[in-house]
Amino acid sequence: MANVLEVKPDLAQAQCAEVGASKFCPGCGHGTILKTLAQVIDELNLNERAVFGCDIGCSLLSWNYMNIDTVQTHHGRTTPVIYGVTRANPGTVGIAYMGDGGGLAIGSQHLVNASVRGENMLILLANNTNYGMTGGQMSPTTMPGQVTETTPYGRDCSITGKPAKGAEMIAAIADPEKSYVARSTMGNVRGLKKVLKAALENVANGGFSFVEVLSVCPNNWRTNNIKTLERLKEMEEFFEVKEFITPAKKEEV
Amino acid sequence: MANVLEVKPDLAQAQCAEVGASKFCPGCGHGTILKTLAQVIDELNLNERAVFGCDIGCSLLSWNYMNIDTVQTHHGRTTPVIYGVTRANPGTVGIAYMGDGGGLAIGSQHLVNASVRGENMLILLANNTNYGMTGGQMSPTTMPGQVTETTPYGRDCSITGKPAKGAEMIAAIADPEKSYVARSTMGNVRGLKKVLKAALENVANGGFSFVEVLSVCPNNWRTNNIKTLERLKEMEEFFEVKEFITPAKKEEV
Amino acid sequence: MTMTKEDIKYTGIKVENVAKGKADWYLFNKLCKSCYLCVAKCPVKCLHPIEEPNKDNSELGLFETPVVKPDLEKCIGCGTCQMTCPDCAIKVQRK
Amino acid sequence: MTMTKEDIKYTGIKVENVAKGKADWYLFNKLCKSCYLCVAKCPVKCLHPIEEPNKDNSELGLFETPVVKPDLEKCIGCGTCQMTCPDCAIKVQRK
Amino acid sequence: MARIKIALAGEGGHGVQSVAKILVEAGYEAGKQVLYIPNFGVEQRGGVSIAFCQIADEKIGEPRYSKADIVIMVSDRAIDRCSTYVDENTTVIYDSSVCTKKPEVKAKRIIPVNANEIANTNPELGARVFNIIILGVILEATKVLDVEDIKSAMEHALGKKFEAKPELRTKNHKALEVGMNLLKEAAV
Amino acid sequence: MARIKIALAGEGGHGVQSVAKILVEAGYEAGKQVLYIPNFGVEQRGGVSIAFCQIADEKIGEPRYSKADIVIMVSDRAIDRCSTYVDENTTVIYDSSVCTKKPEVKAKRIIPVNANEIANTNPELGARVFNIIILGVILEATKVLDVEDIKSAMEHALGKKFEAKPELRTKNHKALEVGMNLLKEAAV
Amino acid sequence: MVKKLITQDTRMFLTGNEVIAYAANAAEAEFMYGYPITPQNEIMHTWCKLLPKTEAGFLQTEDEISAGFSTLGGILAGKRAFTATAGPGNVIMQDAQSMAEMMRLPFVCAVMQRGGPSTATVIYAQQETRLTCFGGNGEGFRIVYSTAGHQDLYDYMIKAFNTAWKYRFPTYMLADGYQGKMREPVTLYDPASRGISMVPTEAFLRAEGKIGVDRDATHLRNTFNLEEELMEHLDVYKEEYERISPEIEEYFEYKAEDAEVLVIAHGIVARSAVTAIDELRAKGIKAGLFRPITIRPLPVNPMRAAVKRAKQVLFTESANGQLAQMCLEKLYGLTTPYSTLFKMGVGVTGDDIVSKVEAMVKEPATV
Amino acid sequence: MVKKLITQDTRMFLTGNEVIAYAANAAEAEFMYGYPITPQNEIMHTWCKLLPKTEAGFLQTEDEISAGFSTLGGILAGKRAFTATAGPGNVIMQDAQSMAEMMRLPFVCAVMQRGGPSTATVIYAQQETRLTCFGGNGEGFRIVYSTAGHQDLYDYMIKAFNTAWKYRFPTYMLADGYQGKMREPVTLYDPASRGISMVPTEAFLRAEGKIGVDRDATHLRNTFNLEEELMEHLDVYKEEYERISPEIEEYFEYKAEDAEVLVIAHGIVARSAVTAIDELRAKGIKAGLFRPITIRPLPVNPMRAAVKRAKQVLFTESANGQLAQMCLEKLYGLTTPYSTLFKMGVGVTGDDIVSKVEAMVKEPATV
Ligand SMILES: Cc1ncc(C[n+]2csc(CCOP(=O)(O)OP(=O)(O)O)c2C)c(N)n1
Ligand SMILES: Cc1ncc(C[n+]2csc(CCOP(=O)(O)OP(=O)(O)O)c2C)c(N)n1
Ligand code: SF4
Ligand code: SF4
Ligand code: SF4
Ligand code: SF4
Repeated sequence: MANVLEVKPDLAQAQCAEVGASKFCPGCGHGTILKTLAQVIDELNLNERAVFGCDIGCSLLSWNYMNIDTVQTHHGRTTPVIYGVTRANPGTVGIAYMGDGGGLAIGSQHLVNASVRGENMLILLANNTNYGMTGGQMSPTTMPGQVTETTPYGRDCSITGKPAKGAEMIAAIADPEKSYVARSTMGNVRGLKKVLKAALENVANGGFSFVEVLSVCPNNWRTNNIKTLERLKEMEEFFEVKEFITPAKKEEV
Repeated sequence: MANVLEVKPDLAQAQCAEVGASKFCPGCGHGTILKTLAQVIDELNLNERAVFGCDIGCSLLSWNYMNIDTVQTHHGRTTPVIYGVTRANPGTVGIAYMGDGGGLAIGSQHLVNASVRGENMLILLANNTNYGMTGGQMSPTTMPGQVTETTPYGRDCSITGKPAKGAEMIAAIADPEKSYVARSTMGNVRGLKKVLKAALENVANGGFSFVEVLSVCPNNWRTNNIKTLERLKEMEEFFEVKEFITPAKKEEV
Repeated sequence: MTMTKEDIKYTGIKVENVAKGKADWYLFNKLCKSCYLCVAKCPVKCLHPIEEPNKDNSELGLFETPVVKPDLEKCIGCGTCQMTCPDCAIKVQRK
Repeated sequence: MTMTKEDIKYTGIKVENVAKGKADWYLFNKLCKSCYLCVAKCPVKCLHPIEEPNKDNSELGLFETPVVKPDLEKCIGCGTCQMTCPDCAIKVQRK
Repeated sequence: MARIKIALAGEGGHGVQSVAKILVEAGYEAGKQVLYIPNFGVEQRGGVSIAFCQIADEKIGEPRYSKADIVIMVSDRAIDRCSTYVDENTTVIYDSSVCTKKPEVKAKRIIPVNANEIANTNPELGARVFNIIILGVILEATKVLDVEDIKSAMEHALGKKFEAKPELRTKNHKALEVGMNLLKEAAV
Repeated sequence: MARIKIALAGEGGHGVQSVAKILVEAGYEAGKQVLYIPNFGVEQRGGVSIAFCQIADEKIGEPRYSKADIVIMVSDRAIDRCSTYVDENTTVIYDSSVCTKKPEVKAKRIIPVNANEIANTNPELGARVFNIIILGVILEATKVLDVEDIKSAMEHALGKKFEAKPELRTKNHKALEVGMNLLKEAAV
Repeated sequence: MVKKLITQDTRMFLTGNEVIAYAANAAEAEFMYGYPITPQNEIMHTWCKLLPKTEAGFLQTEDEISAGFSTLGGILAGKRAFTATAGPGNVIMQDAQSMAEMMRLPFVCAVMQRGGPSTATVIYAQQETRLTCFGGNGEGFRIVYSTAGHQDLYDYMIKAFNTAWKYRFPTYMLADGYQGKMREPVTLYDPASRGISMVPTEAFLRAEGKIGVDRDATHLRNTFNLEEELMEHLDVYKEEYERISPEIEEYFEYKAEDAEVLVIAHGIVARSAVTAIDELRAKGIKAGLFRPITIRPLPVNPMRAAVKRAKQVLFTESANGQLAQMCLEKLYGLTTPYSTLFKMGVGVTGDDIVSKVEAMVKEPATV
Repeated sequence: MVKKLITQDTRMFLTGNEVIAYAANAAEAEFMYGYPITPQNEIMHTWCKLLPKTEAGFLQTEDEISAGFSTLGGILAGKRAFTATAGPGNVIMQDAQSMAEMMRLPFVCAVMQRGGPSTATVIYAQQETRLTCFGGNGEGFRIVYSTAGHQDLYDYMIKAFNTAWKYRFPTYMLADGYQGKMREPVTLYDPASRGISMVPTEAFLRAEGKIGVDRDATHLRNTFNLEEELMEHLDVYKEEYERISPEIEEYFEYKAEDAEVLVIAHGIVARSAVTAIDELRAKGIKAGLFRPITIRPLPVNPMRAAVKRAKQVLFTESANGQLAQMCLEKLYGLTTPYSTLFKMGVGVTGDDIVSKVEAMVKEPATV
C-alpha cells in the first residue's frame, strides 16, 4: 500500500484542488451539492461564464471552494448581489448559493421578488432544516417535532406554523415561460446532477432557475452516518422531490 | 336647501368622525377600503379587540382614520409590528394595512413568513399597481405596459418580469387549515365587505387572513372618474377576484 | 376626548323624496372631494357635478370644487352612490 | 497562481483489483473526514472504518480519525461510495 | 434689487406650484439668479401648498428664509400657515374672495385682491385661470420681471395646450393683465 | 498563586474544550476565581480549537491575555497558532506523539509528552481518553487545583456516562493519573 | 405573569449569554423576539430552554428587521419584551430602533458586539459602540450601558428594563462576544432583594376602557407632514434627554484620583485596564482608569475632572476610536495631551496597555 | 458604453435630483439600482426618462437592502453602478455599505437627507450626516462630499465616481431634500472639457482570461475565521485611508481669514451662513465661514487653524450636532469657545445665524 497514490481524486475543473478538503463538517451535505455543481459547470462548459455567490451560513465556507469567480455576500443577500451582477453583465451565469435560513427567512424578499421578476440566475438552496452556521436553531424548514436550539422540546407547529416549502412557493410565483423550479436531494446524487444541469442550462439560455436540495447537517443534528441518512429519508418524504416547472413542460403548454 | 343638515353621515363606530374628510386624494381607493373595514369591525363588534397598524405608503394617511387603537409603522414593517402585538397579547385582532409596495416588495419577507407561520392577524393589502405615496413609481403589481415614473415608456415585462400576484402566492404557502386568503376589489363594495367579514372572523377565531383589494390611485394614474373605473375593470380581469382559501373549504377537507 | 359624531355639524345638500318619495338624499359637502366616482357609478346616470355651485358653502367640497347632486326625478334611491363614495359624503336615507 | 490538481500529491489507500479485477479502489486520506456516509451507502455493505489504523499517515483522515476501506472480495466497484463522499475522498477507477 | 423673496401659498388644487414655476422660469430666462423650493410633505393632496421663490441679481445663499418680502395667501389655511414668513418689511397679499378672514399680522402692507371672484365672474376668464391672475398680481408686486418674460415662460409651460386651443392663450394673457391691474388698483 | 493563565490548543476533534471546561469547573467549585473563553470562529469544525483559561485567587481583570503561563499544544497547527502566547516566562507542553515538529519558541521550558501514544497503546486507556491524559498533564503543570476537585468536576461533566458504564470512570481516573505522572516524569 | 427562577442569591458559573437570559427573567421580561446571530445565540437558547419553567414567550422571526419591529409590537401590547443581536443584525435592526426612538418606546436590546464591518468575524469587538449609541437616522436619544463582566451583565440587563420603561428612551446593554461566550462566576439574585422593583409596564395599545366611552382611540404615529412638527417633538425629546441624563450617568474610577496617566476605556477593555494599572502601579507608574458605564449619555463632568487632573490620557478600545470620538467632543477645551491604543476587532490585553503607558511615560504625548 | 448627453457647456434650470441624474450620465455611469424614497425619487425618474438616449441600465429593486447589494453586484461586474437613497432607506442600506467598506468596493451613493429619526418627514434635514460617514458596524472608512447647491451636485457627483474607483472606499454625495427638490440654474458640462477623465472601471468578477490558464479564479470574501486576520485587513485600510486623506480633503472658507466669529457648517446650511456673514459684516461684525466639503475625511489642519484664529466658533446644523461631534474630536486641545445653533430636521436660515452671532458677540461664550 503505497503512501503516495498514482491517481488524483476526481475533482471537477470548477472545483479548487486546495480545498478538496473543504471546511464543512464531516458528512455535511454542502460538500455533495457543491461537488455536483462543479461537475455540471464543467460539463456545460460554463467555467468562464459562471459567477458563484455564497451566502452567510455554512455556505460561506465555500468562498474558495469553487474554481470559478466567487463572491461571498451577506446573510440573505446573495440573491441581490448576483442579480446585480447579471443585470449589469448579461451573459453571466449567476449562481446564488444559500441555506434555508438565508433563502427562506432573512433573504425571502429577494427570493420572492427575483423569482417573480425572473432574474437570470440560479438560486440554489441547501435545505438542512436548521441554521447550521449559528449552531442549529430552528429554520423555516425545521421538521415538525425536530429538536433545535430554539425548539429544545421539539418544533411545535401550533406555535411556529408548519415548515416552509420553498420549491412549491417559487413554483407558484415564477413565470412558467422562463423558469426551472425543482426540489432535489443529496440522497440521490445522480438525480441532483440532472436537476442542476437542467437548471443551469435554463440560466445559460436566459432563464430563471430555483433548485432546493435536501441536505444534511450531522453536526447540529448530532447524528451519525446512519441516523443522518434516515433523517434525510424522512425529509424526502416530507418535502416532495420533483421538478415543479421545467423548460420541457413549458413547451408542452 | 338648509345648510346644516339634520342627519349625520353613515360613519361606522370604528371610523373617526373628525377624519371623515380623510387625507387621501379625491377618489382614492384607500377611503373605500377603510370605511368598509370599519363597518365590518362594527358588525363583528371587534372595536375593543382590534389593533390597526398602517404601513408607510398612502396607507399612513390612515394613522388617525380608524376609531380603534392604531399604530403607524415603517414602510414594509406593519406585518412584524402587528404579529409582535398579537403574539404578546393573544386575543387581539391584529390588522396590518399596507400597499402593494409595502406588502409585496419591501415587506415581502414578513408577508411570506407570517403567512407560512400562520400568524394570527389580517394582512390587508391595497393594490393600486403603483407606489402612490412616493409619486407613482412601478410596483411589483404594475400592469404590463403601464406608464409610471420608473417605467416612463410603459412597463416592459421582458425587463421587469410580469406583475406579482399576491393572493395566489399566499394561497400557495398559507396553511389551509387556518387561513383565509382572498382577492377582492373596491369596484364591488358589497363583495369587499363579505370578504373582509370572513377574513376578520377567521382572525377572531385564531386564524390567519390575507386579503388583497384591487384599488385605484387616480392621482398618480392621472385618470378622471371614468378612466379610473375603466382601469379598475382591467385590473379585475388581470388579477382574479376570488376567495382562494376559505374556512368553509377547510371543513370540506 | 374624541369629538363624537354627534358633536359635529355637517353642512351640505338635501334632496328630499327621491325614488318617488321613498328616500331622502343627502350630501355632506365638507366630506366631498369631487372625485365624481359616484357620478360614474350611478346606475341611472342621474348624478352630476353642480355646474354653477352657489357660494353658500354647501355646494363646494373640501377642496372648494363643485359637489354633486342627483336628478330628483331620475334618482331611484338605490344607495350605490353612498356605497361608492370613498369619503362617506353621501347618505341615502330610506323612509 | 492556483496550485493545479496535478501539482498536489495525494496520499492514501489503494485497493487493487476490486470487482473481480475490474477496478481499483482509492482513498485519499487527507480528504476523508470519517463521516462514514460511504459506509452507510455501500450497496453490498463492504466498506468499513479501519479498526486499527496504522500510523504511516495513510489510514488517518483529515482530523486524524480512521478512514475507510472496502473488503476486496465483496466490493463490486459500483462507485456509490465515490458518488456519496461529500469530500471527493474516494475514487473507483474502472480498468 | 439685490434679492426678492416670495412665498406663495394656497390649497392643493389652486395651482400654486404651477404659477411659481412659471415665475422662476421667467426669472431664469431673464438671466436672473433664481431659486425655487416647492413645499412638499407626505400628503399628496389636501394640505396647504407653498412655493418658496427667490429672484436675485447675484448668487443666492440661503435656500429657505425666515421672512419673505412678499407673501401671497389664497386660502384661510394658507393665512394660518404663512404668517410666520411675515415681518414688518413684508408685503402681504391675500385673496379676499377666497379667504373668509384677514391676515392678522404686522406687515409693511396688507393688500386684499379678489382674483377668484374675478376669475369666476369675468366671462373672458374662468375658474381655471385664477392662478394666472395671481401670477399677474405677483408680477406687479415684485416688479423685477418683464411681462414678456412671463409670457414666454407661460409659452414654455403651456405651449402645447395653447397650440391645441389658441383661445386659451388669449385667456391666460388676459388673466395676467387683469392680475397686474388688480394690484395696481389695490395698491392705490 | 495570584493568577495562572493557561492556553490549551488542539484539533477540532481533540476534546480540548471539554477538558478546559472540566478544569475551570473544578476551579470554580474549589472557590477560585476562574475565567474561560472558548475560541470560536465561523468554522464549526476543522480549525484549531483553543481554550483560554485563567484561575486566580482574586478577581480577574483582563479576559484575554497576551502571554500565557502555560501553553499546551496537541497538534502541529496548534503549535503554529499558539506560539504567539509564549514568552520567556511560559511553560510550553506539546504532544510529541501527535505533533511532527517541535515548537520553535523562546520559553521558560518546553516539555514534550506522548499522551496520544499512551492513550492508544495502554490497554487500560484508549484513544477516547487522550484528552483526559492532557487534563492530568495540565493539573500537574499548574498545581493550583486538587485532583479531587478535578474528579468531582469530571463527575459533573461525565457523570451520566459513568453511571451507564462504570468502567469509564476507572478509565478516566486512570488517564488523569497517567497524565499527571507523565509530566512529573517529563519534568525531571 | 412570568415565573421568576431566581428567588434567592445564587452563585453560578455561567456563560455571559446565559446570565443575560437569567437577568431578563429576573427583570420579569415576558417575551423575547429574536433572530440567531453569533455571539448572542445562547441568550435565545437559554431563554427557550427555560420557557417551560418561566412561562414566558418567544418568537423566532425571519430576520432582525422583524425581530426589532415585532419587539416593538410586544412593547406596544404592554409586555416587557426585548431582543438581542450583534454585528450585521444590529445594523439592520437600526430601522426598528429609529422607530422606537421617535415614538419613545421602551425598547430593550442586548448587543453582543462582534468584529466589523460586514460579516467580518463572529468573535469580539467594540465596533458597534457608535452604532448602538447613535445608529439610524436620528440623534441618538438612547441610553447605553457598557458592561465589563458577568455581574454587570446581570445587573445592567435588569436595570435596562427599568431605565427604558421609566424614561422611554431605547435602552441597550452593550457587551461583546467575549462576555457572551466566556464563563465566569456570577451571583444571581432577585432584584427585590436588592430593593429594586420593576417599573410596571403599560399597554400602549388596547389599554383598559371602552373606546369613545372611557377613553379615546390611541393613534400612534412617527411621521409628520411639516418639518416644524417634527422639530417640536425632537426639541422636547432633547430637552428631556438632557434633563434626565444626570440621573442616568454612571461611571467607575480605578486609582484615578492621583493618576498621572488616565486610561479611558469602556466595557471589557476597562477590565484589561485594571490589570494593567495594577502592574503599572507596581512598577511605580501612577496610572488610573476612567470607565464610563453609561457611554450614552456620557458622565461628562466627572470625566472632565479626571482628565483635567491627569498629565496624559490614553484612550484604548477594540475599535478605531469610537468611544474616543464621543469623549473628545465632550472634553473640548481641555488641553491634557492624549494618546490612543486602538485594536480593531481584537481584544486589548493588560500587556498591551502596560507597554503603551510605559512608552507614553518615556515620551510624553503633546496636544 | 453609455451615450453621454452633455457634450458642451449647457446652462439649465433644473431640480437638484435632475442635476444628479445628468451628472451620473456625464460621469459615464452605466447602471442605477434603486428603490423609491422621497426626496430622491426624481433622480430615478430622470434616469429612467433618459434611458432611451443614454442606453444605460436601471433596476428597481424590492427594497433598499437589495438596491444596495445589487449595486455591489453591478460594481463587481465591472460596471460604473450607483444608487441613491434617503432617510430610512439609508438606514437599511447600511448593511450593503458595510460590505462595500470591508471589500473595498467603489460604491457610490447619493444621499438626499430628510427628517429623522424613523419615517419622520420626507422633507429636509442634515440628520444623516453621522450615518453616512460612519454607519454600519465599522469604522467609517468612507469618503463623504457634502454639497451646497446644484453646481456642487453636478461637480461632486462626477467626482464621487472617480474618488470611489481610484481609492476604493465607498463614496457618498451627501445632499438633502431641499437640494433635491429645489430648482436653480446650473451649468452642465462634459467632464473632459474640464480636464477630468473618468477612472476606468474594472471587472472584479469575470475579468479577462481563462481561469487556471491566464489567471486564478477570483475569491472575494468579507468574513474571517480569526480576529487577527480581520485586524490585519483593517489596519491596512486605516493606514491607506489616513495616507490618502490629504489628497481628498476639500473645504471652503468665506471671510474666515480675519473672522472673530467663525461659523462652521456644512452642506446647504453653509449657504445660509454666507448670507448671514454678508449681513453681519454689513453690521460691522467680523464673521466668517469654515465649510468642510469633505466631511469625511475632515480637513483637520485648515479647520484647526481657522478655529485657532477666531475668538468664538459657532457650529450650526439642521441636526443636533452631528458634524460638531466629528469636528470637536479633531479640534481637541484648542480652547476657542464655541456655541451651537442646532435645528433638528428644519432648515437654518440666514436670519437664524445672524441673531445667534449677534447674541454671541453681545455675550461671548466661554469654554
Ligand atoms: C444579518 C445577519 N443576521 C444573522 C447572521 C447570523 N447568521 C449567520 S449564518 C446564519 C444561519 C445560517 O443558516 P442557513 O442559511 O440555513 O445556512 P446553513 O448554515 O444551515 O447552511 C445566521 C443566522 C448574520 N450573519 N447576519
Ligand atoms: C425604508 C423605506 N424605503 C422607502 C420609503 C419611501 N416610501 C414611502 S411610501 C412608499 C411606497 C408606497 O407604495 P405602496 O406600499 O404601494 O402604497 P401606496 O402609497 O401606493 O398606497 C415608499 C417607497 C420609506 N418610507 N422607507
Ligand atoms: S454545521 Fe451542519 S451545515 Fe454547517 S458545515 Fe457542519 S454539517 Fe454542514
Ligand atoms: S396618491 Fe394615490 S393611493 Fe395615495 S392617496 Fe392619492 S390616490 Fe390614494
Ligand atoms: S360624493 Fe363622494 S364619490 Fe361623489 S364626488 Fe364627492 S367624494 Fe366623490
Ligand atoms: S471517504 Fe468520504 S464519505 Fe467515506 S468516510 Fe471519508 S469523507 Fe466520509
